[in-house]
Amino acid sequence: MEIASYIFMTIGGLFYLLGGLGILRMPDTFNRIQAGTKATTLGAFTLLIGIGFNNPEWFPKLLLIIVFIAFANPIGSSALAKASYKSCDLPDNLVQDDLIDLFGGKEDGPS
Amino acid sequence: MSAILLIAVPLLAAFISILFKKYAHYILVFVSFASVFALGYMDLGTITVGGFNAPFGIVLILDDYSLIALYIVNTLFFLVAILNCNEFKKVGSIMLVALAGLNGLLLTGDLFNLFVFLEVAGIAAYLITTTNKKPLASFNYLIQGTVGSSLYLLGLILLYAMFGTLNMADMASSIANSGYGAGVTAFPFLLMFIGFGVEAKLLPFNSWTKGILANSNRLTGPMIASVYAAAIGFVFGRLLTNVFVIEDTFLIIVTIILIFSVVAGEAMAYASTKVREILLYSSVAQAALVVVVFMSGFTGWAVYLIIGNAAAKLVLFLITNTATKQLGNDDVETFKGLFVNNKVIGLAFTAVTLSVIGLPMFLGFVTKMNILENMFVSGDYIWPAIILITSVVEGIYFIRLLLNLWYKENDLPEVKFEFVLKYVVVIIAVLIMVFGVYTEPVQDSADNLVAYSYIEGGNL
Amino acid sequence: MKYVATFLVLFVSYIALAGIHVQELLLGAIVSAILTVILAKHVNYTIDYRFPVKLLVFIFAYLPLFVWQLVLSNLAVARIVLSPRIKKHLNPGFVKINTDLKGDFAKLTLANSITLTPGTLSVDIDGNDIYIHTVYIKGKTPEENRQNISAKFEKVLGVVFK
Amino acid sequence: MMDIIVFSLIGLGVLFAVSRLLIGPTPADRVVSLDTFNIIVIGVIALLANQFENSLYLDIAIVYGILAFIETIVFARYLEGQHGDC
Amino acid sequence: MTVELLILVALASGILAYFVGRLNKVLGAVVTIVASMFIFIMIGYMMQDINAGTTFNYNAVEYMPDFVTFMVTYLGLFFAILVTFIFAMVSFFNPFFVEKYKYPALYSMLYLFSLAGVLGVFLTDNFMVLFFFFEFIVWSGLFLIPLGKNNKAAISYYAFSTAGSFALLYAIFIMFAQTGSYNLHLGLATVSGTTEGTYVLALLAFAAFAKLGAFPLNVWLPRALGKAPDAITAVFSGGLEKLGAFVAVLALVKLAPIGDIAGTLGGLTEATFLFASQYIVATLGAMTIVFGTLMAIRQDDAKKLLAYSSMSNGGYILVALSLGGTLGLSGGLYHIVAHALASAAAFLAIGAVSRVTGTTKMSELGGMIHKMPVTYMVYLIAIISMAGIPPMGGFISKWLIFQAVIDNGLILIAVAVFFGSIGSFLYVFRPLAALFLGQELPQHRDKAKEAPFFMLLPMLILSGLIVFTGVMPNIFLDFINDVIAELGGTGLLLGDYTITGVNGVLQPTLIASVFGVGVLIAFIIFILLKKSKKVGLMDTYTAGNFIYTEELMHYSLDFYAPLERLYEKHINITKDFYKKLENKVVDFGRMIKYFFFTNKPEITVFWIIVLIGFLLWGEL
Amino acid sequence: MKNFLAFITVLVLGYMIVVSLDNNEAFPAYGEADVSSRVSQAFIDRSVTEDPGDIIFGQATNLESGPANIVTAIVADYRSFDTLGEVTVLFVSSLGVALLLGGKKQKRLELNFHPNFMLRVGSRALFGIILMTGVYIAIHGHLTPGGGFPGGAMIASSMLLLYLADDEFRAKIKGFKMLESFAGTAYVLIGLTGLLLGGYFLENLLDNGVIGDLFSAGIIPIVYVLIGLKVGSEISGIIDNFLTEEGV
Amino acid sequence: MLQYAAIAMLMLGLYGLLTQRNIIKIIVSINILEIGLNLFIVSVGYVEGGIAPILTSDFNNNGLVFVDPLPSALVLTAIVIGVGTTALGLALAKNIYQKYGTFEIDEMGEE
Ligand code: NA
Ligand code: NA
Repeated sequence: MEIASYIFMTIGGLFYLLGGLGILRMPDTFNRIQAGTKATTLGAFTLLIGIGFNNPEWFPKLLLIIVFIAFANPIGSSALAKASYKSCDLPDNLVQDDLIDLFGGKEDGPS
Repeated sequence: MSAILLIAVPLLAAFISILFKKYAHYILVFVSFASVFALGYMDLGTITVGGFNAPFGIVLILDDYSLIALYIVNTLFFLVAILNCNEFKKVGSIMLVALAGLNGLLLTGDLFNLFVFLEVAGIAAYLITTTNKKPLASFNYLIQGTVGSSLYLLGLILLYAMFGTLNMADMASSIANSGYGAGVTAFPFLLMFIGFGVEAKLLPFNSWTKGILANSNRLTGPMIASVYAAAIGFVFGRLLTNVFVIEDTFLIIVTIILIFSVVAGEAMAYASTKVREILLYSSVAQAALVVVVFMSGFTGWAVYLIIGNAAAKLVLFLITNTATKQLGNDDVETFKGLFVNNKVIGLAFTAVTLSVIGLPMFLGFVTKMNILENMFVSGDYIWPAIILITSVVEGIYFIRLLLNLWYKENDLPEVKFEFVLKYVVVIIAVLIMVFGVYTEPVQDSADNLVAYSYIEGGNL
Repeated sequence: MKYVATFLVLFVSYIALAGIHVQELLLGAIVSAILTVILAKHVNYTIDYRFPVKLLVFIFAYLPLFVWQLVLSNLAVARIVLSPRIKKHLNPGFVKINTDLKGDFAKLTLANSITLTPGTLSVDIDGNDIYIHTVYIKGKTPEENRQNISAKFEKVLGVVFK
Repeated sequence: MMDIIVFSLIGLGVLFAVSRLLIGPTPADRVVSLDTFNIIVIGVIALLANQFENSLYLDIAIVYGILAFIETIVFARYLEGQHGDC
Repeated sequence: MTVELLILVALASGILAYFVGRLNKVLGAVVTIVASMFIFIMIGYMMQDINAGTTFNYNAVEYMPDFVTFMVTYLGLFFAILVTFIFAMVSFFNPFFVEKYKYPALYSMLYLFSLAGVLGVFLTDNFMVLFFFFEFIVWSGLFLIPLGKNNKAAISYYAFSTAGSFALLYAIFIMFAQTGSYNLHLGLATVSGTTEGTYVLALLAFAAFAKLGAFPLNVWLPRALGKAPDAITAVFSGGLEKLGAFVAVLALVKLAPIGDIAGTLGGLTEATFLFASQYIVATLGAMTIVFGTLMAIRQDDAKKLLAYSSMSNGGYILVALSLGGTLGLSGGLYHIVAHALASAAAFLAIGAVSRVTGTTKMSELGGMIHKMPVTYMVYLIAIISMAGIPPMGGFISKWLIFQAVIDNGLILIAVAVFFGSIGSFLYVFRPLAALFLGQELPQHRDKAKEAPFFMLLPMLILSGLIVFTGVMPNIFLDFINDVIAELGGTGLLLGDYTITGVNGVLQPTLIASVFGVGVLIAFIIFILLKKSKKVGLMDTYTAGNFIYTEELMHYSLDFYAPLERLYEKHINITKDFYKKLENKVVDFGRMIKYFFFTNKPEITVFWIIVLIGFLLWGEL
Repeated sequence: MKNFLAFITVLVLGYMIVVSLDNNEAFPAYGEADVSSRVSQAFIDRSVTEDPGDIIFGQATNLESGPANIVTAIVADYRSFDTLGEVTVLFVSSLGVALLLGGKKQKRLELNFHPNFMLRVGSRALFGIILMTGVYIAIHGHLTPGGGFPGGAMIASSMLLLYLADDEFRAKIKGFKMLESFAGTAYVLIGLTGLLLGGYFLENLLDNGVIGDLFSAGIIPIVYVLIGLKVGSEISGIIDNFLTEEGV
Repeated sequence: MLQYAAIAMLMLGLYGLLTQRNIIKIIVSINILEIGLNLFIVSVGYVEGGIAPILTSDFNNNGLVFVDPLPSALVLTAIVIGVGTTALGLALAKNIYQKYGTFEIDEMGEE
C-alpha cells in the first residue's frame, strides 16, 4: 500500500514538474494553457490518489477535491483561453482561425 | 443597567433598521436619546463579556471618566442626530453603528477591542463623510485612517509579543513590573501614538481633515469636529494617562509633534479666509492641546478642555454649515454681517468663540487658567509660554472673524436658522457661560478626576 | 426531480467533507434539504430514473476512456515539452467542430474532456459548434478534426446523457 | 526519502511556473502560470496533510482550490474586457 | 459699600442698561450716567474709610471661589477714583452719541461692564482677580471700538492688550509657583530681588507697555483711539490706558525696591538686573515720548493726533515711574492725573465737534470757535495742560519729572523729555488752529452749533479740574504722598502753597496768579479794542474768480512739512515690524497648508516614516 | 528618482525595524514565543474561570469553552465581543457600499463581453460544491480550522461565481437584506440573552458537551453559523452592488 | 524568516503608499501593508515545533506544544476588517471614477 502510494505520489510530482516546465517552455499563451492544464490535472489526480492510499479514511474528501479539479481546471483554462484570444495579439504561427467567426475578430461573443 | 447595552442596543437597532430603511432615522433619534437617558441608570464598574474575567476576556470599564465621556459624546451625538435626521436619512443605519462604535471606544478596557471599535467608528465616519460629496477627500480619510489603525495594531501586537496581554490595566502593570526600561516600549507606543494621532488630527498625520471639514455639511462638520473629536480625545486620554510610558527620544518626538500641531494649527487658522478652514485648523491646535494636558497629568482639566471644545465646535460648525449651505460658500467675505439680522445665533456663536479663546466669564477661561496654573506648579514653564503665545494668535483670528460677522452696513447676507437649531446653540452657549461663572462644580469634578487614576481601580 | 438532484449533489458534497457520522448525516441532510428548497430552481441540476444506470455507464465506460486519454495527452505534452526544439511539434490553430450532443451538461463534459486530452483545448461552445485550440492540426476538414478530437467521447457521452 | 523526491519535483515545477509568472509577457500568461501554481499548491497542501497526518489540511486544500478557481475566473473575466491591452 | 457689591452694581446696571437700551437707546445711555456717577461717588466715599497705614481687606461673599478677595489700598483707590471719575464724566456724552451706534444697547452695557472691570482691577489684592478683570475689560472694550466702524482698530487693540494680559498672566503664574498663592503683595515681595523677579519685571513691563501703548507696543493705540467712537476714545485715553500705568507702578515701584537708580547700582546683586531692566524701561519710555511726538506732529486727524499725544504722555509716566525716588513717583503719579483729565477733556471737545460736523479731520474743519466757543475754551485749557504750560496740572507733573530726570543725571532721557515738551507745543496747537480758528467751512456752517448743556457740563468740570490741579496741586499731592508712603517711599515735602523739589521750590499758586493776571489783561485788551473784521470765505476773489486751494483755507495744512521730511521714512518702523510679523505668520500657515493639507496620503505616510526612523535611529 | 528615494527610505526603515526588534530585550525572537507567559495559555488550558485539569479530545466535558479549535474558542467565546465588532465592520461596509453605489433602480452591469459556455454551465455545477464547502466550514468552525468568516466568504464566493459566470444572474437582494438583518439581530439577541439569564453579555448558556463532538461547544456553532450567514449575505450584497448599475 | 517577510511586505505596502498616485494602486498598497501586518501578527505567535492549536483525534490533549492561538484569532478579525475597508475603498474609487473619469489623483485637480 505504502509503495503504491509513493509511486503515485512521485508520478504526481513528475506531472507537476512537467506542467511547470510546459508553462515555461511553450512558445505562446494557448500552448502554455494546454501544457499547464493537462499536466497539473493529472498530477493532482495521481498525487491525491497516492495520498489516499496512505490514508484510506480520507478518500471521500480527496475524491471531492479530484472531482472539483476535474471540473474547475478545464473551465478555468477555457475561460482564460477565451480571454487571451480576445485581449491579446494572436501568435503568428496560427495555421487556422475558426474562432474569428464567433468573436468577429475581437468583438462580442455569443451567449 | 449594564453599560454593554450602550453598545448592544444601537447595534441591534442598526441590524434591524436595514429592513425598515424609511424609519432608520427615527430609530436613530430614539436610540441616541435613549442612550443619553439610560446613562443615568448605569452601574459603575467593570463589565466582563461572556463571563471571562480580565485580563483573559474583554472587559468594559464604566468609571467616572468613561461616564463623563459617554454623557458628552452621547449628548452631542443626539443633538447632531436630531438636527440632521431629516436631511440625511440615508445614513441613519450607519449613524447607529457609529454610535455603537463610539460607545465601545469609550467603554472598552482591552487594547485590541479598542482597535476593533476604532475601525467600527472609523468606517462609519468615512461613510458619514461621503455625504460631503467629495469622494476623493473621503478616500483620503479612509486611507489615512486605515494606515493609522494599522500602525496602532502593529504597536499593539509588539506589546502583546513582549508582555503577553491585551488588557489595558494588565498591560500597564506588566510593563511597570517587567523591569525593562522605557526603551523597550518606545517603538510600539510611538506606533500607537501615531495611530491615534491620525484620528486625533495631530500634525503631520492629519492631512485628511481639510478635505473633510472644509467641505463639511451640517452633519459631517459637527460629527467629525465635535462628536468624534471628543470621543477620540477621551480614549487617547485614557491611553496617555494609563498605558503609555513616554520618555526619552519618544518624549522628544511627541513634544515636537505637539508643539508643531499647536503652532502650525493656529498659524494656518490665522492664514485662512474661509470660516470652516479657520474652525478646522483651530481644531488641530486644540486637539494637540488636549494631548498635552493629558500628558501633563491634568486629567480633569483635559476633560473640560475636550468638553468645551466639543460643545464649541458643535455650535460653530452647525451655524457655519447652515449658513454655507444657504450662501453658497464660506468665505469670510460672504459671511460678513451675518449676525446683524441673526442676533441670537450671533450671540451663541460669540459666546462659544470667546470661550474657546479663553476669555473670562466663559468655561474656556476657567479651563485654561487651571491648566496653566497646574503646569506652573509642576514646574513646566515652556508649554504655558507656547499656549499663551499661540492663544494670542488664536484670539486675533477669532476676534477678527467675530467682528466681521457682527459689523457690516449694507448687503447683509440672508440666512434662516430653524428654531431647533437656535434652541440647541443657545442652550450650549448659556451652559458655557453659566459654568464659566459658577465654577465650583467644574473645579470640584476636575479635581476629583485629577486624583482619580483608573489603573488602580482596574476592577472597580 | 431537480429537487432530488440538487439534494443529492449538496448532501454528497457535505458527507464527502464531513465524513460519515450519525450527527453529520443528520445535520447534512437537514442543511441540504433547506438549501435545496432555496436553490433548486437556480442551479438546474436534472436527473431522471435512469440515473443509476447512467452513472454506471459513466464510471465504467467513460471514466476509463477519459483517464486513458488524459494519460496519453500528458505523454504527448511531455514529448513536446521535453524536446529540445519545441516549434517543430507545433502546428497550432483554432478549429471548429460539430457535436451531436444535446443538453448543456453533456456539452460541458465533452468540452472538458476535449480540454484534458491530447493537444486540444476548448475555448467556447456556440450551439452545436465547439471551438478548439489545437496544438497540431492534422485534419483538413471539420469532419476530420471531429474524428480526431471528439468522436470517441461523443459515443460514450451520447449514452450517458441521452 | 520519497518525500524529498516528491517535494523537490514539485518544487521544481513551482519554480518553473513562477518563472513564467515573472516573465509574462502578457497578462494572460501570468494568469495561466498563477493558475498552474495554484493547482500545484493544492497538491502541496495535501502532501502536508499526509506529512503531518492531519486531515485538517485537506479542508484548507479544498478552500484554497475553490478560491484559486474563482481567482482564475475573475482574472479571465477581467482580461476579456481589456481589448488589446497586452 | 463693598467692592464686590459695587462691581455687581456695575454689572447689573450694565444688563439693565442693555434692556432699557433695547426699548429706548437714549434711556439706556442715561442709565450709564446714573450708574457711573453712583459708582464714582461710592468710590469717593471709600476715602473716608482709609487712613495712612491702614488698608482693609476682606474675602468676598461665599458663592465665589474662595480665592476671590478684594482690597482697598491707597494705590488702588488713587487709580479707581481717577478712572471712575473719567467714566462718570464721559457718560454724560453717551445719550448724545448712542444714535450713531449699530448696537446702542450693547454700547451701554459694555460701557458699564468696562467700569466693573476697572473696579475689579484696582481694588483687589489678588492677582487672579486682577487678571480676570483685566481680560474682562479687554473683551468688553473689544466690542466697543468697532462701534466706531473700524474692525481693524479693534483687532489691533485686542492683539496688543491680550499679549500684554498674557505677559501679566505669565508673571502671575511665576509668582504663584513661588508662593503658592495669588496674593499680589506677597507675590511681588517674594520675587523681588530674585532671578524670577527680573522675569516678572520684564513681563509686567511688557503688560504695562502694551496697555499704555508705549514703544514698541504702540501700534494699536493710535488706531484704537483714532477709530473708536468719540466718547469711548476719552474713556480709553483718560481711563483704561491707566491700567497700564497701574501695572507699571506694580512692576517698577512695588517690585523693584524704591530708590534712585544711580545710587544702588554699585552692588552686583540679583537686584542689579532689576535696575538694569529699569534703565531699559526708562529708555523705552523716552523713545515712546519721541515717537509719539513725531507721529503726532504729522497727523491730519485731530483724534489721531491726540492719540499719539496720549502715547507720548504714557512715555512720561513710564520714565517717571522707572526713575523712582520721591520726585519720580510723585511726578509719575501726578502726570497720570493730569493727563487723564487733560486728554479726557480734549477728546470730549473733539467729540463735541465731531458730533455736529461728522468729522475730526483737520483739513475738513475750521472756524468752529464762532459756533462752539465753550468747547474751544475747554480744548484750549486741555492742550495747555498737555503741553505742560502753567498754570495747568500738566505743568506741575512735567516740572517734577524734569527734576527727577536731571537729578538722576540721565542725559539722553532728559533730552527726550525736553524734546517731547517742545514737540507737544508744536502739535497740540495745530488742532486748535485747524478746528477752531481759521475759515468756517461752508459744509458745516449751518449744522454746527454749541454742544448742549449736559455735554458742556462734564467738559467744564474737567477743565475746572485741570486748572485746579495746576493751581492747588498740593491737595492731590497730599493723597499721592499717602500712596507713596504705602508703597514704602517718601513723599514730597509740601508746604501750604509750595512744593519742594531737588533744585528748588515750586509755588504753583503764585505762578498761576501771574498767568491769571496776564490772561486777564489780554482779555481786557480783546474786549476793549476794536473788533477785527470777519472775512467770509467767498470774499476772496482774484479776477472775478474764487480761488480755491486747500492752503487758502487751512493754514494748518503742511504745518511742519520740513520737519516731517526729516523722519518720514523711518517713522513707521514699528508698524512695519508688526506687519512683517503678521505676514510671517500667514506665510508659515500657508506653507504648512500647502505641504500637509492635500488629498495626498503619501505625505502623511512619509512623515510617519520619518518619525519612526527618528525614534529607531538611536538603536542602530 | 522619487521612486528610488522612496525605495531607499523604506529599505532603511525596514532595516531599522528589524535591528530594533532584534535588540529589543523584551521582544521574543521568531519561534521563541513563550506562550506560557501569555494570557493565551489560559485559553489553551481552558482555565480562565477554573482549572479543569488535563483535557482529552473526545472525553473532556463541560469545559468553560467547548471548541476543539482553540482559535475558535478565542474568536467565538473568549473574545466573542471582538467578533461582534468585526461583524459590525463588515455590516457597515456593506451598508456603505450600498450607499455609495446604490442608485434608484438597479440592473446588472452591462458588459460588452460575455462568459463562455463552459464557464456558464460549469459554474452552476460547481456552485453546489462550493456552497456546501462554505456551509461545512461554518458549521465545523469549532472543530476544524475555519469558522463563520471563511464559511461566509465561501458562500459569498459561490454567489460571486454565479455573478461572474452569467451576465443575467442577480440574486434576490431583499433576501440578502433579510438574512443579514436576521443574523445580526440574532447574534446580538443571543448576547443579550446571556446578559439577561447569565449576567454576562454573550455568555455561553448552552451545554458545552464533549470536546470534539459536532454537537458541542454550546452556542458557538450557532453563533458561527449566524456569522457565516451574515458574512455571506453581506459580501454577496457588496458583490451585487459592484456588479449592478442604475437602470431600468 | 516569516517575520522578515512580514516586515518586508509592510515596507512594500509603505513604498506603494509613498509612490503610487493611482487610487486602485493605493488600495492595493494598503492591502499589501495589511497582509504584511497580518503575517507579522501570526509570526509573533509562532513557537518552534508548535502545531496548530486544534485538538483532533490524533492530537488529543492540551499538553502538546501549540503555537499561540491568540494572534491567529486576532488575525482573523484583522483580515475581516481589512476586507471591509477594502470594499469601501473600492466603492469610493468607483465614485471617484464617476466624478473625475480617472483613477489618477494627479489628473483630478484640487477639490
Ligand atoms: Na485596518
Ligand atoms: Na474574530
